[in-house]
Amino acid sequence: MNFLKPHYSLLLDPFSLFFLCVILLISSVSAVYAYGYVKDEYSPKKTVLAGLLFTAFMLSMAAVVTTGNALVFLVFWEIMSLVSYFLVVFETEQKRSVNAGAIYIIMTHIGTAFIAAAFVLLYKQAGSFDLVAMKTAALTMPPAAKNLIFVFLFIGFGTKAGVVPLHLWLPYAHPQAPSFVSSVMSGVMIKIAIYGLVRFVFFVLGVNALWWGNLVLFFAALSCLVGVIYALMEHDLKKLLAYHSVENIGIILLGVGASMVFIKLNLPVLAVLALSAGLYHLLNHAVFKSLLFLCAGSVYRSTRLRDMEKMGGLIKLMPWTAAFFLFGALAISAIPPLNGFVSEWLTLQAFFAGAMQCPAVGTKAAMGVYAAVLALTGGLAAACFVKAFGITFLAIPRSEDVKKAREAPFSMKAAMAFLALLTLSLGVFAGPVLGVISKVSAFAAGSCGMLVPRADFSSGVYTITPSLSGPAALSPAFLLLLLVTAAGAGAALVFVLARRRKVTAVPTWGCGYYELDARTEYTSTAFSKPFRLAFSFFLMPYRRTEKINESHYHIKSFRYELYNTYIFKRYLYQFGLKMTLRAARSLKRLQAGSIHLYIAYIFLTVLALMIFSGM
Amino acid sequence: MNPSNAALQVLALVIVSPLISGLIRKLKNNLRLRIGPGIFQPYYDIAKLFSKDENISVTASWIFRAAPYVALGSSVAALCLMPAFLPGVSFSAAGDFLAVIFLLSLGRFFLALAGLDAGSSFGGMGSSREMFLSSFVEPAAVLAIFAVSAAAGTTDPAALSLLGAVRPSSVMACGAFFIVLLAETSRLPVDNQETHLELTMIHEAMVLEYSGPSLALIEIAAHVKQVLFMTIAVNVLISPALAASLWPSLALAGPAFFCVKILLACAAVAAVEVSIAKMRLFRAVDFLLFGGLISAVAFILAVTGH
Amino acid sequence: MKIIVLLALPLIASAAPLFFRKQRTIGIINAAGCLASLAVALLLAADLCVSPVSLFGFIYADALSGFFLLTVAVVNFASSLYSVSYVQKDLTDGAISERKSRFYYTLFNFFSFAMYAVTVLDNLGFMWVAVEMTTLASAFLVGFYNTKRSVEAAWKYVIICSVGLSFALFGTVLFYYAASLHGIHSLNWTDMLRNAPLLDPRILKVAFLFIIAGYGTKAGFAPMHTWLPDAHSQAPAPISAMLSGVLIKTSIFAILRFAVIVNKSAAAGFTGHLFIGFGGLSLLIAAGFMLAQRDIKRLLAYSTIEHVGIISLGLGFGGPLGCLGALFHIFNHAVTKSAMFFCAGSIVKRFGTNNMRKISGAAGALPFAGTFIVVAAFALGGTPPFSIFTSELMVLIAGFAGGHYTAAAILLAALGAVFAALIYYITKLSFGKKPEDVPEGNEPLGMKAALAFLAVIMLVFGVAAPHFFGNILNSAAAVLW
Amino acid sequence: MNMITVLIVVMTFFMVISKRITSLVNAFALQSTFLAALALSEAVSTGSGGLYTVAALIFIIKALLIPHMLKRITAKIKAGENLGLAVNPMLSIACVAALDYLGWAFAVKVMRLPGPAETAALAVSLSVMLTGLFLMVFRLKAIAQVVGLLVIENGIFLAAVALCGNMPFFVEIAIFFDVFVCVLILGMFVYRINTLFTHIDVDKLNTLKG
Repeated sequence: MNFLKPHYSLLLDPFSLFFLCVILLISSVSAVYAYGYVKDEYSPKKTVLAGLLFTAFMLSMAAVVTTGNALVFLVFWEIMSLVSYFLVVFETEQKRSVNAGAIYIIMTHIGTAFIAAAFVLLYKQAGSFDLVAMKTAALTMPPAAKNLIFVFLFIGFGTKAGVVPLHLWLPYAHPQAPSFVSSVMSGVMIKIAIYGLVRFVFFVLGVNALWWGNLVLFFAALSCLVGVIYALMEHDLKKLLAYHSVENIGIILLGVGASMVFIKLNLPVLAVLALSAGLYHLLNHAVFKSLLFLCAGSVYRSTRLRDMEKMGGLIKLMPWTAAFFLFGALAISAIPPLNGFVSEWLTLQAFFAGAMQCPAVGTKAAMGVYAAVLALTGGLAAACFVKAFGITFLAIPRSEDVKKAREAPFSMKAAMAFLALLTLSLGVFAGPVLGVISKVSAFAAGSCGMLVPRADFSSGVYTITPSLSGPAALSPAFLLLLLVTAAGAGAALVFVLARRRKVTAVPTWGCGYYELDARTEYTSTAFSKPFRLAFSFFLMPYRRTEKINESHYHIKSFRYELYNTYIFKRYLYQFGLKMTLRAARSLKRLQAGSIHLYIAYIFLTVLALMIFSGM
Repeated sequence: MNPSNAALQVLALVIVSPLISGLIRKLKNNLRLRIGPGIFQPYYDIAKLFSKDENISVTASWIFRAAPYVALGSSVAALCLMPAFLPGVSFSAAGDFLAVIFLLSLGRFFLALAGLDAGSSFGGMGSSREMFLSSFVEPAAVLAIFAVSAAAGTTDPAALSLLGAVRPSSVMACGAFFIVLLAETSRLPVDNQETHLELTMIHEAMVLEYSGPSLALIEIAAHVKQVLFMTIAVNVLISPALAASLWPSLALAGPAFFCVKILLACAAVAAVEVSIAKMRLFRAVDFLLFGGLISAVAFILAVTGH
Repeated sequence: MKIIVLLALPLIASAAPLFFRKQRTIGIINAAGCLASLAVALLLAADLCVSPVSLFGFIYADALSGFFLLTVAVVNFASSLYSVSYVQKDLTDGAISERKSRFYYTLFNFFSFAMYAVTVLDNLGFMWVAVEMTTLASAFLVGFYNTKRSVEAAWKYVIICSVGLSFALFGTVLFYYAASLHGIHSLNWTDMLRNAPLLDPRILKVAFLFIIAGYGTKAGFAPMHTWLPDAHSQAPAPISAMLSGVLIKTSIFAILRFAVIVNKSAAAGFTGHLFIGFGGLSLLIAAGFMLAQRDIKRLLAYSTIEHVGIISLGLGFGGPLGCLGALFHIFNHAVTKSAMFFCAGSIVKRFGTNNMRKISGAAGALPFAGTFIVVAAFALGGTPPFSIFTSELMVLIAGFAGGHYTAAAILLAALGAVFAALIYYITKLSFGKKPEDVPEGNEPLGMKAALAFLAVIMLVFGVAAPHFFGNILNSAAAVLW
Repeated sequence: MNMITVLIVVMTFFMVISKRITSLVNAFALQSTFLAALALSEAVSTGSGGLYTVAALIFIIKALLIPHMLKRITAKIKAGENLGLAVNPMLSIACVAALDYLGWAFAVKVMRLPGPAETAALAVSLSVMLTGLFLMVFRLKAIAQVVGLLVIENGIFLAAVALCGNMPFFVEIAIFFDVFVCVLILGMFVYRINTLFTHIDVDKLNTLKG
């Protein structure tokens, strides 16, 4: 083949179309939002630049999911990273942006090196970068090579997706970008990595061993827990959301990994169910995470704040943003009848079915463990978003900047409203959506050469039924109806029994102390303290205390700062970096400056070569 | 399933739910050799609250006003899904056993927000601890649900209520659900309903700012939640179908047997509450993890067919 | 005929200082001359990939020469454009005298003449002489500023390269000896190639050892690379660009001439191991030095060593793909690295220091160069859609296809480390807040033109290389394989 | 002929034990003379006109011009006579002996040339080259490095003359010219170093590191 001119071959199967839809949906909404956001935020020149970069970003992602040529895939993959890098460092004046961008692009580039290695190994077998040729070549490939390729792919795509422990860049890069970019990065870009993984494992490589699925499941569960725990500890609103992206990628991968296991165990229906759960959560996460980032963006735009400890009371100043954020928070906490609930419920169903139908007891037990992990993650996520919403929007403002906050302009509100509506309708009308997604995932599972019966898990518009032995059904619409009825009944009760009661506005009760103000409010740190202590074995929190003595006897002021030990960063990355740099510095002694030394190198080289030729 | 039956069942349970609290309180007092208030005291309390005016903090927002209704709605909706008196009588088309857990988290979410809304540190502390404990309850609950659903092969509660036999796994699961019950209804050793010392209480601290009708709604929601978990616990152990099959002649065997089971459950709760002391917050976590362990054992037993 | 014109043009241009006094006019004439030679080189390369040309028995140019001529011409043109503004700045700063600025252009042209000569000489002895001439001509350019550091660099440059080249001469002598054993009393490459199968492989092997050690010193193979960072960091920026862009490539060309003979002889396949060995070593050492580097021009110099390593790996992996990738990489690296050196030169001039830790906000001070250097850094790190990505991928694939997994793994690891170093340092110095005392804006047109020229090539050849260039490249690779 | 090669080798020993610049330069001049003699004898034996010229060139350039120039430089820049030995003469001799052995072993074991004469010539030329390299590494003064370079070139010429009879004539001329220019330029740089640093101790030129 001619490397000087890689040819772009279009690939539009249901799978890539699904991702294309997600990309276009989220990006266009973010673009609408951006229209209001960039106004009087950046200089005209930078505004144009932002527009160009954003468009390029969108197009590169679209190109990645629609190409049938691995080389072109690689090229657009890198372009995607490059463009998003420039969007991360968009506020080039800030040192934080530059550092975050450096971490991001370096990690993602090294990940790409792994992907490239995997592709080249495939190319060696296939003699072409065309996916179809690769697939046929993979059939006759030795298992060892397949395993190697899979590991490379998982490392490569895992880096982009932010799978723990390769997630390091994510909480730095996503918050630094302008919010309409963060929403696309968190909502869509990291999903492209999922696309790559599924595309090359399901469609090209084929699931070769059981441990592949188990590996994915293990790291997925790790990502869920680590992501949500770090998110609980976070006070930077956007960083908190970024950590939740790590968690949700974990949930998505739980579905994908489970379906890999089921494919290997030849349980087609379950494979389709699990993959549908994963893909559905992928769609849902795209929607509610972008919504949350957009809301965080409008908060940042009007207050210049990202630290929750300085916020509070915004629900009165920005009622719409608050309402939309509440939708997102409920959705991401898997609370019915919103969309996050449906996909997590499906994932749990998949695990339950797996526990029923997998032959080995070990696998059954593993399914239970992963279900428990998912439940724990859900609980912690709910706690985290009670914190995020409560501290940010409720009670009394904690700083002056918050008090002059104002509601976002129309285009931003419109974008957020649309997504908020989507969280609701993707939950209530789960039936048809799941119908489509189950066809997509049936297509994916079918490409692994197993016979997939027509598996459609939706009966009617309102009800979804994972087709197991029994009729376990879920109808979010019906649930909504029940909820509304019951709440209405309560309202009626109040109306009937207590129509004449007075409602008086009084200051908050302070045990007789009536000077309550922002300083006596419960803070984000305080809220997360029980979790910090419960997970102290993992977080290893420590304090830096500082006393300012007025005299020997009297302490004027006492301040302490609380830190967590981020073990992956500390013991994996910083350690490795330290070792590498140390090695590099010791290497520098070679170039000591003495010309005699340099001639001696030539001398030794010549001698060595002479001896080498003698042997 | 017959909607009218199911609706009647839900209505009946909601109406008797305060009675159960009263009953437990009475039993506790008697066990402590006290007389205590009558078993209808909860009804009087609710009536009194409805008749009172309401104070709402100036800092509170619409979240604070909406929370009681959402809480009531979520508890009742969850109750709708579970068959109680008769096998298979529930709105199980709306959702399955897992949905119950998710539904309850809705009410909890809003109450926790309301706790933060007033801006008092008690509310914040209460909601922080409530969310903390509940997030450890969920895995235990889910595993227990898996365990009991394993026999039926589905998480559909209606199908569960048709199972006819008592299995080791269901016994373990029942134990797990009992621990979940204690935690979710803020009873000893996790929480203490009777104290009003703010620093030790959890649920009560969260709803500290409420008064009047709103508080009444929250109380009702709590009662409903309690009866729901009791129903789950007892029906998991001995399903309505089994009960009905004991006296096929007697038409109302199921309902009658259900009442007996509930009474026994009340006795058990009362016995536990008078016999153990409240745990520190982090010991409570261990207690919940113990519950998770039990449900894990139940799950293993279930998937291995016991 | 075109060859004569090509060789004559620099000599004519070198006479310009005799007739003109103003630096700017001379510079423009110089640029015009380079443009002319670029045009001639293009035509010539187009001819050569059809059929080789041989003149007077000692000039012989085939497609390979054509390719190298083209590369040299491109870089020369760019740096001649850049020189105009650069030397002018030196004059206004008073770093050099008017007389010296004229001397600069004379040397510049001798330098380019020598490099052209290397690629078109048939007689291997004369080729050696030409390579030595490139050293001597560029020595004064390295020591141009006549400061302590630059003279030190120049001294090391001349001495180390001369030592290396003397070994190369010894290797040439051995080649001649091997030929003369069969009664071929000629140093002409064509004759040797014709009789390559006859020659005694043992002698050829030993001779090639000395050749690769000798010319390798000039080509910047580790561990003989030691002159390179010093010379590159001390020379004027346009000269640094030519040094790392094309000078070292001409020595690679010299090595290739001999390697072809050895590969055609009974000792075929022997060269591969040596290329891979030197390439891997260069990659590792360069990566290490780049990770812990403070001087921006030294950073670029070490990255040159790294890219020479890649080229050498490509040649070692061999096969049509490997050779094609290596040659393409030679061109891409020449273009991209020149662009980097131009930006670095302007930034260093503006901030008055080579120390990257003392530079920040270059994009603010020099909107064009400061921004461009980031893009060029990505291009140099091997990011699409820039051309280096393609050639690196070709080399990588050749490595995997040839089953050289260790070397390929080393290549990937080194590429990762180098990318990290480049991006970390370059973005740090380009972005961020610019110090108050540094003036902003007014970037000379010459620099912008040179950078734009190179940028177009980087991008176009990355997306889809033009057809004629594809021909040149393929036929050049065909000479090797 | 063997006699001359032996003398050339002996000269290398003289070079490594000499502590002063002039003696080093003299030894080099003498070696070049012997080299010229060798070329002459080759010319006589083969009777090719080219070699006569080569011999003459070697004598004129390497035995007269360059040594004279080097001496003038040393006199001009008033640098001390001291060569700056990094390795004392005894050890140097041992090293050079080792290098000679290496060259011989290489010529015999590795190359396995047809005739003994070629073998000897190759061995000698290799050892001379390595000695030159040795001088460049272990003698600290700039001049010494220039001489070392020239010694290496002597070794190459030895090989060229003794192995191949005569290299193509013009190539020889070109190479001579080149060597001469190289030495001139090096001389200029020695001047510069002396004016800038006020010494020619190249070991102290080590500001460029890392």
